Amino acid sequence: MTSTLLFFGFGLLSVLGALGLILFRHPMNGAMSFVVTLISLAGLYALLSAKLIFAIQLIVYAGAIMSLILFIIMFLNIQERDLPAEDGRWFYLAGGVAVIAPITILLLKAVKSLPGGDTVIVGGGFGGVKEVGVLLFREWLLPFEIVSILLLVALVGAVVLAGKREVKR
Amino acid sequence: MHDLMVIIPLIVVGAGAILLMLLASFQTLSKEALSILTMGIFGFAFFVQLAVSNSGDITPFNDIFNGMMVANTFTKFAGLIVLACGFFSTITAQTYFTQNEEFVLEFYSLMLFAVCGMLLLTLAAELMTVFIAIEIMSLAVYTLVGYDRKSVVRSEAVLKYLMLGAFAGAFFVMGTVFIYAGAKSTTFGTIAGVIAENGLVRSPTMVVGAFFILVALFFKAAAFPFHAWVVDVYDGAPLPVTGFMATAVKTAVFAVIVNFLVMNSELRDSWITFLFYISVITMLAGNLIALGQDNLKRMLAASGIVHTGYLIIAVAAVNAQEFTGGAILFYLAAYAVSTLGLFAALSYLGGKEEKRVSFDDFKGLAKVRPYSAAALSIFLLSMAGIPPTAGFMGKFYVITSAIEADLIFLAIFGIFSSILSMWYYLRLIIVMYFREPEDQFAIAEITFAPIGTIILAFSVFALSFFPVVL
Amino acid sequence: MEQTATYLAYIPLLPLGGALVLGILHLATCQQKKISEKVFGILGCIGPILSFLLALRVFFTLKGLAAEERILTQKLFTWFSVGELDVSMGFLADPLASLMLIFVTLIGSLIHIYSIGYMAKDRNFGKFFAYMNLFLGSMLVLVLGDGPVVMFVGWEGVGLCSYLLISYYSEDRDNVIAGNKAFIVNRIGDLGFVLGMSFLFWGIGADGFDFLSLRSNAHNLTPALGLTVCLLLFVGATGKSAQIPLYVWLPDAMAGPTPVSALIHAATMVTAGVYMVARFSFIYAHVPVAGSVVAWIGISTALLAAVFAMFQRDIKKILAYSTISQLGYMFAGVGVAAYSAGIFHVFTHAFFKALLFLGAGSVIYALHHQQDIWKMGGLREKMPVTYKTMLVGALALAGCPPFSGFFSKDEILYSALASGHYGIWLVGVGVAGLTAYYTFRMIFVVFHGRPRDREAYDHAHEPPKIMTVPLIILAVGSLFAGFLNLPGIFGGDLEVSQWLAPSLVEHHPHTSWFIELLAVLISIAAFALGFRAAYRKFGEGAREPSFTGFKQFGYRKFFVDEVYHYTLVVPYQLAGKVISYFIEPYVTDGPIKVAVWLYRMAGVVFKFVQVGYVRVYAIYMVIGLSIMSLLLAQSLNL
Amino acid sequence: MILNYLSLSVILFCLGILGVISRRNVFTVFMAIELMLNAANLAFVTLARLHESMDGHVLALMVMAVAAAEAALALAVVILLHKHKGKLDTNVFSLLKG
Amino acid sequence: MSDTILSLMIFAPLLAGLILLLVPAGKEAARGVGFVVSVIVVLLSLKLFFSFSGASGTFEFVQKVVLIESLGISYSLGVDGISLLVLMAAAALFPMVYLLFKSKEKGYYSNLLIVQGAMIGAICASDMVLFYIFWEVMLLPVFFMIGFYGGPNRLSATLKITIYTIAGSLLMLGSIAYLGVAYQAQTGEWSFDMAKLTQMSLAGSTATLAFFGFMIAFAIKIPLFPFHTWLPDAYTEAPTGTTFVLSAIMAKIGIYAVIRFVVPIFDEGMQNYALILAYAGVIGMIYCGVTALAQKDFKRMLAFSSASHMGVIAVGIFCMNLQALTGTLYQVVAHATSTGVLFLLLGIIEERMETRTIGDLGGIAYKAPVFAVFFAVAMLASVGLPGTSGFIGEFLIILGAVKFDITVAVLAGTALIVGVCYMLWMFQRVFFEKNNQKTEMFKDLSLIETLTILPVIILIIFMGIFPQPFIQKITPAAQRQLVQHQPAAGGTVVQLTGNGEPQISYNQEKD
Repeated sequence: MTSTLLFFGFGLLSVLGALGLILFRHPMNGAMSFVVTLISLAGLYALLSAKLIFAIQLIVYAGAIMSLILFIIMFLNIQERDLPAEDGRWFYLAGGVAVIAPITILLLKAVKSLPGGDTVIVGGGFGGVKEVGVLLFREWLLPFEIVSILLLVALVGAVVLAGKREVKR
Repeated sequence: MHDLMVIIPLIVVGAGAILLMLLASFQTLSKEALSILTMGIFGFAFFVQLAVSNSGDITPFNDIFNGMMVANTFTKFAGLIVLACGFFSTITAQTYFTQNEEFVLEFYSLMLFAVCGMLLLTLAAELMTVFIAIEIMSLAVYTLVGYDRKSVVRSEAVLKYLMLGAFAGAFFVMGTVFIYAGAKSTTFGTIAGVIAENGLVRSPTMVVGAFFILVALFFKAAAFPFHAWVVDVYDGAPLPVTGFMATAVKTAVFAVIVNFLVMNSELRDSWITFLFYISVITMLAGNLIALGQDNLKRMLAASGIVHTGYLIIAVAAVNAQEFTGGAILFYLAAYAVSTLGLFAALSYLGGKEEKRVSFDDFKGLAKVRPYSAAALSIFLLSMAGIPPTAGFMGKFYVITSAIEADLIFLAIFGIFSSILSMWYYLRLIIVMYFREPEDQFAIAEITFAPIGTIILAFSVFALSFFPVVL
Repeated sequence: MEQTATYLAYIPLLPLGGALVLGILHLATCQQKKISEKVFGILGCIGPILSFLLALRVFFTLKGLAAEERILTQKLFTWFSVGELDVSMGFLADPLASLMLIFVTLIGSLIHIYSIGYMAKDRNFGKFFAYMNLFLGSMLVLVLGDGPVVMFVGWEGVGLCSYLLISYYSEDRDNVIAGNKAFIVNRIGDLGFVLGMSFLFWGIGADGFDFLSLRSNAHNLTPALGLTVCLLLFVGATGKSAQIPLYVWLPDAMAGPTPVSALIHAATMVTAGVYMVARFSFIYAHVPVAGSVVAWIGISTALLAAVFAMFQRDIKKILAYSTISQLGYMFAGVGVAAYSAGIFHVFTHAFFKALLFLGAGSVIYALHHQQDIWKMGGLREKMPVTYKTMLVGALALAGCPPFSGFFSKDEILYSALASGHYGIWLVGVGVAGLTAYYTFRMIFVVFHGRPRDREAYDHAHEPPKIMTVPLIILAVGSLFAGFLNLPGIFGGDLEVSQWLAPSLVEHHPHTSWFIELLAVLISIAAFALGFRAAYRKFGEGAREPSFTGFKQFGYRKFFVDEVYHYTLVVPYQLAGKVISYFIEPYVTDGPIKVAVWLYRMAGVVFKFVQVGYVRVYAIYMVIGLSIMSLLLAQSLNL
Repeated sequence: MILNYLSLSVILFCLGILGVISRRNVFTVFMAIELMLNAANLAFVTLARLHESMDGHVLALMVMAVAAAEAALALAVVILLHKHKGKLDTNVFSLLKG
Repeated sequence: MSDTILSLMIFAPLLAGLILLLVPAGKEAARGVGFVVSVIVVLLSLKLFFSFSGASGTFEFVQKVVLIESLGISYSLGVDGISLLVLMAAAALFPMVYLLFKSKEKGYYSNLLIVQGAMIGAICASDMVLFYIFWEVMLLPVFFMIGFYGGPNRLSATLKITIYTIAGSLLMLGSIAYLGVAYQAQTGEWSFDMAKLTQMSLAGSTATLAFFGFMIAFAIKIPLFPFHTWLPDAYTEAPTGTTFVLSAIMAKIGIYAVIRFVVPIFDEGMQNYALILAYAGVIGMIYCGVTALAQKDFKRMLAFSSASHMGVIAVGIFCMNLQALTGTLYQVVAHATSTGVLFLLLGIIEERMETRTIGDLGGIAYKAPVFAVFFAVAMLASVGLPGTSGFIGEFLIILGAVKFDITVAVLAGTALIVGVCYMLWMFQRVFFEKNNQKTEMFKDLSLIETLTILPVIILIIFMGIFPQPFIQKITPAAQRQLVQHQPAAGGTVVQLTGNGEPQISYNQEKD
């Protein structure tokens, strides 16, 4: 019962956060409300008894990535005049909703076709660090490895694109 | 041991990438040295790939990778094409950088990273792996597109590519979600098993998942209506990168499309109508976009869309039972050869800072540089599919396979679109040959690209008469 | 039954070879150094004369044989053989051919000789003789051809020569146009000939496509197909022999040199049609309907042309129309299945018409190319030989007994009467009267009375021997040729008809001598009337009448040429213009142009679609996605 | 209950799409894409719960890693663009068109 | 030798042309090379002609090298009676061009060489894919020749002919692919060998599509009404040598291809559409003939006349009987010689007078009798005068047409009239009438030029008088082409024999 209430609470929060992200004109506000979404998602993960993901969501996502984004926003110190004058925003939102509706319906229908199930907490370390870790290194070694390459590429890319050093001619 | 051999090219390229990255940070080597090193790495990987005979499906290091990587003849040749594209793009780049000041030492390392991602893509047999490989490839290419921080155009190209790419990536993930929902797993083997067991259509989640995945892949392959970015990005990207994207990325993406679709015949058959309309519209749109362009790179980008359309015909025509993606691979190879040739030629004809980009800049080229003009015409004719070039054979195989798969009208549409494509291919030839020259097409210094052009020009014919991949 | 004669081929080949030699010689010399006209003249005459001798040899060889064995053939080589169609280049000489041979070669030679004088000082003397030889050769091929196809070679060859010779004075546009007219009109006829041949082949040509085999298989020909063949072939004949409706070219053909008019457009070529019909008598005999069509067209042509001839003022035009009229007679003859009579008229007509033309030629020569009879007059004293010879010719033409024309024409009229074609007979008699009238109108106006053009008259003189001698020979011919085929009533028994009998399929209707006599008397009467009328009006040199009313109408040939021009030629040219300036660019090529334009426009439109705003591209993606997902939702019927 | 979780993730995903196509602010757009990825993560975790297998968690981890990488590059690009024009409006960057 | 002679004939000119393109050489040298090579080809072709038996009607001088066994594509050549005369035409006429036109650049001559090689290849290829390759390759030199050396608005002309033709041939490509697939479906093995494919007899909607794929491609090349609209521009803008190539030989390859591919394979298609196609032929003949009358430009007029003749020639194919088919095959050469000579002589006029407008000319016959005679002979041959090569073919075609369909026959017969109308009128305005100060200057043919053209003139007359040597080599193969094929049902046909019955009967068994 509490889990249901919590689900609806977190769900509402996350949706509100997402709406805020979409609707707020200043990216700072958007980012803030997006943090709300992330945190409420973390709560939902907890409800789904995914302990590790819950932690990582809080630490890495809400913590690291978002603070990085916020940092950049501040770093660029965006004034009102820098912001795009999005006059037709509401029109685009309305049109967007109309356009996206079919996709949503399709996805929802697809979801409906799945067998349901409840979400009582499964014990026995389901989603615990050890278990997930074991799984990660046993079953999912290859993706794990190549993710490292990916991060390397991102690193180099970031350096190349935003680095400050003078290029040798 | 054999398992190792199969993935050695992958390892070599990856290691090379990291090596070059480190070397770049020391800033000791000249860009020529880097380029030659890169060519060496590509060449070595190419020959290893060529040496390894992987007939049938072999899953290297099955106990560790759990069949998330599958190699077979198809992947072998796809990898070969990718590596060749890398090699010739490096040649093009080397020449390009003799005429364009802006350069970063990480360039070649990023190129190697991209190729590494592509090789992964050809091999990957698991959706998340595919996604990560796509991301490796894409991130590297994004950076290659925008390495030149001084130019707004490059940055704009990165913005468009990165934003839409990430957008499409999200769709891919969502597709994975639904596949996972339906099949409880993301490895191709299991998915195929599940479909074979209890039909695709009876689990809508799988259909939707496959749909989203295809959408994401078609975005990378620039099929209508996900094509819009291509023209701008190719235009904005530096010339060698454009060539690289046009050939290597397309090859890798189609490799994965084919891998994904042929894992189960029902999966493929259920998408044939989808593929039918997509390819028809793609060819049409590509032709119409290409027709209006005055900028050579944009025209080539648009014609790339058309070729995507052809490739989708071939994809629709492959049959999963005795699958040899021969037609697709040959078409990819032929297209890659002629495109790379064009870009190699443009890289030294383009002049300083890509000053010659539009059709009219090449007025009377034939009078000043007959051989280059001849080479360009050969490549264009190959793209247009005029015999005896490789492009013709590719088109012939595609049409034949379409008819064989009883997709008569698809074949007819393909023919019509190649009729439509005549206009803009012939246009450049006419400009080069029948107009009076205005500038002298001076070339900075002696470079690799002319040689590369000649090699490619010959391989255009060689490929058509000795179709190795078939 | 037939025998092979190895010398047949030389008859046409000699003139043809002569033509080749003369032609090359002319080409070689026409630019710089001239060689004397004598060389050309002699070279030009050798061929015809030799082939005349050969023709005689043929004649006597045949005469030496039994009546039904009088066939000489020579098969040179297989021309082309495709499947059951097997055409050999071969020649066939039978009584019919031999008769034609003799007078063709004889008159041909005479006219060649005459031309030496007439064409003197012509800058293309050699060319002229080359053409003439070429013509004679083709004519002989036509006569000797052993099958329709070989015959067609000659048939078209003579057409070509007549074109070349009509447009001989080619600086003058009208002459060339006249030549074109002749060739094109002939071609219309030839179309009929070709189609006729084709039908004939698919009918009975399968085993052997030469006259002999065709003749032996003729009975297999089914009536309807037979009719088709006959009519189509007759279309060819009307073209070549200037019958309604294709006669219009012949008067214009007088633009050529007078010897040409004499040889080609009076004596030989124009009679080819008659000869062809006689050749195919074995088909026509089976199809009476076709026969009467031929007869009626022939006789009405005769009438029409005679009427035209009454009002002409150009001496050659008068003769031209009289030629048409006489050809009409011949067709009437062959039409009523009196083939021998028709051929005999061909024979006699050749003499007197050639004579008349050559006479007219010498008049024209004397008056320095003055052709308008109303500018002549009283030439009797100035050129007596010409006058006398032409008088003979005129009498023959007008059908005055005992001149040759009388007998041949009378034979035709009699056969018409006897075979029950009374209408044809009646018209024929009328035409005979008209003939007498216009002939003597010409004679009187030209030779009698007082000169109308003084100084031309003063310069007039008798032409040289080389021109008068042929006249005399021909005069003799036209005087006595008639006696070769005397009908029974005059104590003869139609030798020529009997001579021709083996190669024709005809039956002589037998009627009482009274009818025969009646016919003779009536035709004589017709002549007398016509002559009298002419004498009344022009006997003592009339002054030029005013061409008004019906005269004008007749002088302008009932405006037939104009009608043809505005109903056929103008529309044709108009069609050409319309197609090339409207239909070709806008209709035929239109769809393609439109398609290309649409394609281009679509390209322009798509340039605007590439707006360059990244968000818009994202919107494209999503719109496409949502449409697809709509379809997907439907197909999954979720 | 599970289905509600999935429906939630679908809704978040679509809100992400909406954000991408309706906003011109580079930051917002990128965060919207992040939102889509998170929606996917939620679905992964839910499905893991549904299938009682932890593969979903691993997949979610991978997606997070990829998201981080993309974010790094994206922010670099943002800085680059800001250097050029001092604006974050995507419509400012439309030199390439036609 | 006997199995490589064809390859020699193909690749001697082809390689010579390519090498000329690549190496720097003066135009005189290029012309010399071109002349020598073309003469070599002529000699080879003569050797081939006289050692060709043709009795069996099958391929001779066969050479076969497998290229791609996975699809059964092979480099295989061969000549039979169908292709022999076309091959002769393609081989024999070329030296004239090199001798007559001196003032051209290197590229011109090398392109001529290449196009000759490609055309001979297309004629000799007995593998469909190989045929297609040569078929396309022979277009490219034309594209460049018109584009480089053509008249004022050459670009549009060359673009038009190229895209038009390529459009057609791409459709053919689809049809070829279909044939291969169909053969694979029937026999289980891949092959594009004509000998094997022609064994098939296809029916059904897809076969009809393929039939039209072929027919459109060839109809554009021939060109058949209404696909002729590229022709006037191309012929007019092209330099004379190219026009000669296009009109004299390339169009004939279209005819040849129809006989080779369409007739034996697509029985049903021929059954249903022969009549329509025959009508297209005759209508095109009349249409172009009438149009030619109105042309002011000499070359354009000849272009239309050429198109008009091709119409008649095409009729012969669709009549589907031996006489007509033989006539067509014979007319191919006859027309090649006559039209070729006409265009070449026109080229000479153009070179000397700097004008092609008929109105500006006149009285040439007096200044240049030899020239005039040659022109006249060629002209008479092209209007089908007996005694010239033109007559035999035309007569056979009309003869066959009569059996096939009377209306078609009559219309085809009008070719006799239509031709002379424009030809004679042109002849009058160009060669007769009075000189103007321009034509006063006209020089007659030099000795070399005379000797160059004389052989062809002699050939024209020889072929008119002794056609049998050629025909007897054709007929067996023509017979073979027809055996699979029961005569197509025309509208009205003539029952051959059968007494008394109404024998011009409408037969309705259309299927």
